[in-house]
Amino acid sequence: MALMSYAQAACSALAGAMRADAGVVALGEDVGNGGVFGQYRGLREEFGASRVIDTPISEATIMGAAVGMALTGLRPVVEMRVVDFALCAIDEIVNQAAKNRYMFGGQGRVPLVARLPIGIWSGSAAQHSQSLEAWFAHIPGLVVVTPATPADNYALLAAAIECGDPVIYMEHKELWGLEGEVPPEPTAVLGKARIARGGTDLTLLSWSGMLHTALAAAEQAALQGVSVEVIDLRTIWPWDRETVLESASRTGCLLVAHEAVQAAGFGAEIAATVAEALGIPVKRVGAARIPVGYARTLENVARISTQQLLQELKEFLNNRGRKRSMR
Amino acid sequence: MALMSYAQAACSALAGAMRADAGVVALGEDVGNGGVFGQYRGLREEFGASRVIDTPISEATIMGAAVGMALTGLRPVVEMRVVDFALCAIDEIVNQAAKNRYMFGGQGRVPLVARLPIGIWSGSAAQHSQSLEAWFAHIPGLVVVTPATPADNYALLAAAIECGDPVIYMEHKELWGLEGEVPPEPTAVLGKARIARGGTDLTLLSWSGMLHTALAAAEQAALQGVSVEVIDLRTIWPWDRETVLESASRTGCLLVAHEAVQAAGFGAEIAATVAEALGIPVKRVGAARIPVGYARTLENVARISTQQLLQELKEFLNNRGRKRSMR
Amino acid sequence: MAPDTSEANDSPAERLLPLYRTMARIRAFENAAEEASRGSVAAFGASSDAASMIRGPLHLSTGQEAVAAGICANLTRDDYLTSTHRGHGHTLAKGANITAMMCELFGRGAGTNKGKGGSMHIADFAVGMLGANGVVAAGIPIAVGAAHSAKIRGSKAIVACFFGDGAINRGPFLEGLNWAKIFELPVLFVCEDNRYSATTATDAMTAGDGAAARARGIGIPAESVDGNDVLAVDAMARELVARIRAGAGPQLLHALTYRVKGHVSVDAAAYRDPRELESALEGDPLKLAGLRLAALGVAAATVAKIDTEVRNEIDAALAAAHSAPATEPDEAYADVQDLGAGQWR
Amino acid sequence: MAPDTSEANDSPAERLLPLYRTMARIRAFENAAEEASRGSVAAFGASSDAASMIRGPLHLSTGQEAVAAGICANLTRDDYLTSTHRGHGHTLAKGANITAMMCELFGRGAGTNKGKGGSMHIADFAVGMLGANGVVAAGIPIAVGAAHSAKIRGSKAIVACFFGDGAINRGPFLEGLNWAKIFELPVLFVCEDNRYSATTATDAMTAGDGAAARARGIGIPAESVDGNDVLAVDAMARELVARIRAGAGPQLLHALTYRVKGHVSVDAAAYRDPRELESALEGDPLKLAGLRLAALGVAAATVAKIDTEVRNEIDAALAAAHSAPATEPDEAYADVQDLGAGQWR
Ligand SMILES: Cc1ncc(C[n+]2csc(CCOP(=O)(O)OP(=O)(O)O)c2C)c(N)n1
Ligand SMILES: Cc1ncc(C[n+]2csc(CCOP(=O)(O)OP(=O)(O)O)c2C)c(N)n1
Ligand SMILES: [Mg+2]
Ligand SMILES: [Mg+2]
Repeated sequence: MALMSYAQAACSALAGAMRADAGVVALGEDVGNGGVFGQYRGLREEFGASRVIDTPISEATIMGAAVGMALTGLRPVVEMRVVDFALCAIDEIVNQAAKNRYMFGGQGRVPLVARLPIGIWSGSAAQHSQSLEAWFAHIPGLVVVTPATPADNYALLAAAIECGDPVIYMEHKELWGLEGEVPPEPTAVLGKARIARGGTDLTLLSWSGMLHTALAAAEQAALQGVSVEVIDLRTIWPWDRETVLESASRTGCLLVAHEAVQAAGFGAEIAATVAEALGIPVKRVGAARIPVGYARTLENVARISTQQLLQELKEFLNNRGRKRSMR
Repeated sequence: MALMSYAQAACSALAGAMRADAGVVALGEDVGNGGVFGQYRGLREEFGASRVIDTPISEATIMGAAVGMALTGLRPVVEMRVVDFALCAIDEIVNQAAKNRYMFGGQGRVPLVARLPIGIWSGSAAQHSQSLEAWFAHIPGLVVVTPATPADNYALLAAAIECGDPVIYMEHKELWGLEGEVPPEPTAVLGKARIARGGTDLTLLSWSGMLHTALAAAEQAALQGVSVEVIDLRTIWPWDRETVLESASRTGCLLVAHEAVQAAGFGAEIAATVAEALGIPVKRVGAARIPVGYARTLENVARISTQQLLQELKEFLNNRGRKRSMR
Repeated sequence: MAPDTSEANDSPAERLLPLYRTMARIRAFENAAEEASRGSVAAFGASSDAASMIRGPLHLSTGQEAVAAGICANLTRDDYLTSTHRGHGHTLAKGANITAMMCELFGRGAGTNKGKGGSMHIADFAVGMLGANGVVAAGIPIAVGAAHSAKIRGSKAIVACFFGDGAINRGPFLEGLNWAKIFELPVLFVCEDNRYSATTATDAMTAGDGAAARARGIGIPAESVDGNDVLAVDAMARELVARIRAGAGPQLLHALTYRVKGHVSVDAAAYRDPRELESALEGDPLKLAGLRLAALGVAAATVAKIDTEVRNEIDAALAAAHSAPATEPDEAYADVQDLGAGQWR
Repeated sequence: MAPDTSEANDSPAERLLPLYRTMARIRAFENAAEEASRGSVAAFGASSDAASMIRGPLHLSTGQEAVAAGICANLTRDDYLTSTHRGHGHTLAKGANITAMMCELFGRGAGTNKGKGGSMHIADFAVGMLGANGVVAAGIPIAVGAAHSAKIRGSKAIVACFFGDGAINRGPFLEGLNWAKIFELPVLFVCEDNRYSATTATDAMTAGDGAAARARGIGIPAESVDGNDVLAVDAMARELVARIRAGAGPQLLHALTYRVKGHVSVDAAAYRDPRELESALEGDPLKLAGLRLAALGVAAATVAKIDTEVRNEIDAALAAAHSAPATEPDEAYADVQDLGAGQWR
């Protein structure tokens, strides 16, 4: 058990994978100097520049080259800094990495991990603050992972590198410095959600940075006598329906909270699925469909605060069962 | 009233806009020779090569240049042939066109229309058969339009060019040849759905190519004594909640059918919204989360047929009200 | 059929005969595919015909055979190749099975890709052919990555990366060439210049002196060649491949040829001057190779025998493709991904 | 402050004085912004400080002032400019209001962008400054489109398109230059080469001879200049802008300078040799310009007066930014889009 930051946990998982398998390489801008968030620190020193590969600012080719590497025996870990820059490599992710195995009839495999951090990055405004996990969930062939804690970043990054499918690995832009205990034996597997806090009155489902807001809201709700079960989804695709449906059918209602824009966010998929399967009250809390502004005042409007989440949660609980009226 | 194909209707709307406003230009690959689907036929002859602009195969720059044009007084109509190629221009759509007005504090406007046809294009396999309307619905700043008929393609393309917001205009790859009456006065406006067929037992919501399947299924359901109301959503964002909620609350249940992959498709947004607002039974029918295969047998698995839709519809109707058990 | 393994010091006739055969096989394949693709797709004013055996856009390399043949004659089976939407010739020349290829175009389970890809995604990884691609220029970064991988893994494989004249106006051309050069990767970039990008003459869309000039601007040595003269392509490829194998880093070859057919099989190419085609046909690579063989004193019967063998081969491939069963619908769910398999909605 | 309008046949001192002032204003702005940005962002080993007045990544153009000043002195207010993430200098030199700019960095409603963009998206459309951009190379296609638009509309405006040395390895560089050339558009491409791309020395990531060689490979005339010598930049820009206004089509200028600060204000740039910085500082453009002014016989008092005026100006801007009210939260919902406004979830 070691105390590590979220960034260190990722480094440690990657270093472990690189030690175990000479085919694991990391490539992207500034990885040689440790990554601008320290998420590759020490790796070039240990594994050399031929495996910790500094690249030109060429996102399309970083992703495309990783596909070529993955097809021919390597297991590349692709650094994109933030999901927003990966928008320069979408053809390579969606048309090439995701579809390769299928469209070539299973001749090849694309075992790569693309690191595309999501979330609002304080003061970075509209082009550096997106959460696009729903996009990748919509694309057949991709696995989508959103670790929320150092322990999960350790376990899930290691699992993603082993996975063999192309994995969109979405760390959170503001969790790099978050510290936590990281057990040496991985405590998370891909595709399995975690009940982060037990409860009986309502299921509150979240992932990534919003998990911490959800836990804080549950804490406060408890003080007010409401027992909230908090689930960390961890993997967006394939998502753990069993855990979610079991919890939701037990508590009788489901609230999904995410940092992404609510409209067409992944919360819609979960809410729709639960409504279809259980017919119980569902509700989503996500960001307004607005770009993230620079000024703190604007950024705050684009964030979901603990208070706001708590408020929505209470309203939802109070109205539940009385939903047949038109809004 | 004129009989026109879906492609001709678009040509006609664009020609009208170009006649009315010298600032309207069209740009993209092969537009000069009329477009590979005839969707620009005759325009270069009428408006010249400086307004019907053949471009290099440079999707990123086609979109980016259109942003620059739109900011400086033109109203570009951008040809991307199929949404799948627009994946080479996602930064320009999402980070540049959609966010420009907001991030620069309203200094500029980006009145452009990007034509990104969706749908399975027979025999074209995984890289030419995507329906990604949900992606663009998730991005603040964008309007998303999916015309299903020649009349709508005429009215909505004209409206999109006038709109002033960046519009993702998604024709369907297999509707180009569809013929229909096109009234000279536009019969559709952006943001307003159409009740394509009245009914009382169930609301079946769809758009784009799937509308025609929905109408066929409703027709067959009627023969079997089930009265299905079919709604053509027409505009994906902003979507017409009023019409949908009114219909769904009247019929008491909502089925959303779309050609896109069901997982994280726009049907999830609608189903979640309706479940939240009305608490009535909802259900979605969308494609399996698989790439579209080349062989006809595979392609058929990725399509929703009338029979399949009818079957799902019946099961849904039969089970409705008995959804509280766990699946 | 394995790639040609004739030696560099073969006589011209010995060198030319297998090249001629490769070209003849490609031509026969393209002609047969064209025939089976009538009504394959609704585009270019054509409408689609449900009875068409080959479906969707079919991009023929008819008239461009010398490029594929000349380049691939200098590759081993272990070398990699990435291709474009117009990839039948490259695939055949790299050694893929002609029957499996035809089955692929027919959407059969016995196809190279189990019928999952069709013409635009044809591939045969077993012979190093890493795939045709439906996205212009998308093969370039993949080729570069495969070469980077070979270098990291200490493999001797090199990569031949084919793309069209239109592709040099897409970003990945710059990015890929820059990448290949800074890492000194073993890639032969081949710009197969057939002068058209769909309905558009590429020349008007391309600034400067084209692929070779751009490559040089990025520090990559580049050569140009008559892409219809298979011996010239072969000789130039031999030279460039030798340089690459010797560690000289990436090289580019600009091969000038001509797109004899429309953009796709249903495209009548009404937008071009018929006289342009007529004069281009005079430089048909198979015709030129035939004349050269005659000039080199090869007996007409030797050539005729090749022609007959090729005809028999393609007839057999067609017959097999016709009678092969369609891909099983269940295959729609296979090869998607491991994690999450089963969770299809 | 309007862009410099001194005449080409001014004496060197008359030409240099306003350039010096522009540079001094940029330097003062950058220094003040740097000061206000301590703890602005968690990156490069720094952690963020909630009290920081300027938030997020702040890219300073300290030491690169001569490029912005020299180019913009040759533009009119109607000409357009597109910039990068490192855009304060370009914005100031193009004539934006210094107080509105500082307000923007402070997240104030009175900012150039109403506080919606901050440093990375600073813009002033009223003076033709079409925006900084958070995505490397993304300004290139936008610049090309603005130039295309000017040509179509028959406007006389030209476009100055700034980008870094790292940007020439992204696809839009190729695509944009090709586009500008085939349509013969009025664009001055300016590669502001500060030798770094974030923590990486760009040289090792760039094949061939850089921006100018690549431009020539695409048929675009290109020149190189000492980007720290403001008179040299000015003279070269005058020449290239004249060519463009005369209809000669796009031109490229490669201006070699040096990134004096880290990549962002909180980056100590521990990855580079301190001696490299030391020697670069000897070529500081303001220092060089000061020496040149002295050599041209300009009185020290004249220069000191400019320095004082600039200091007063920046002090006033800072004071205004400090006291200006933060952007109203409701602004979060304005300027998004017209259709669908109100439908925020
Ligand atoms: C990114 C992208 N844009 C557009 C297309 C549509 N398209 C298919 S082939 C083609 C022309 C390609 O020209 P070239 O590269 O010269 O290859 P050729 O067809 O001549 O072999 C176009 C525009 C595409 N497939 N991908
Ligand atoms: C497409 C993209 N990739 C990566 C980044 C992250 N990034 C911001 S600035 C920068 C370095 C840019 O180098 P250069 O173009 O030389 O400009 P400079 O910072 O030196 O002014 C990088 C990699 C980005 N903003 N956009
Ligand atoms: Mg071509
Ligand atoms: Mg730089």
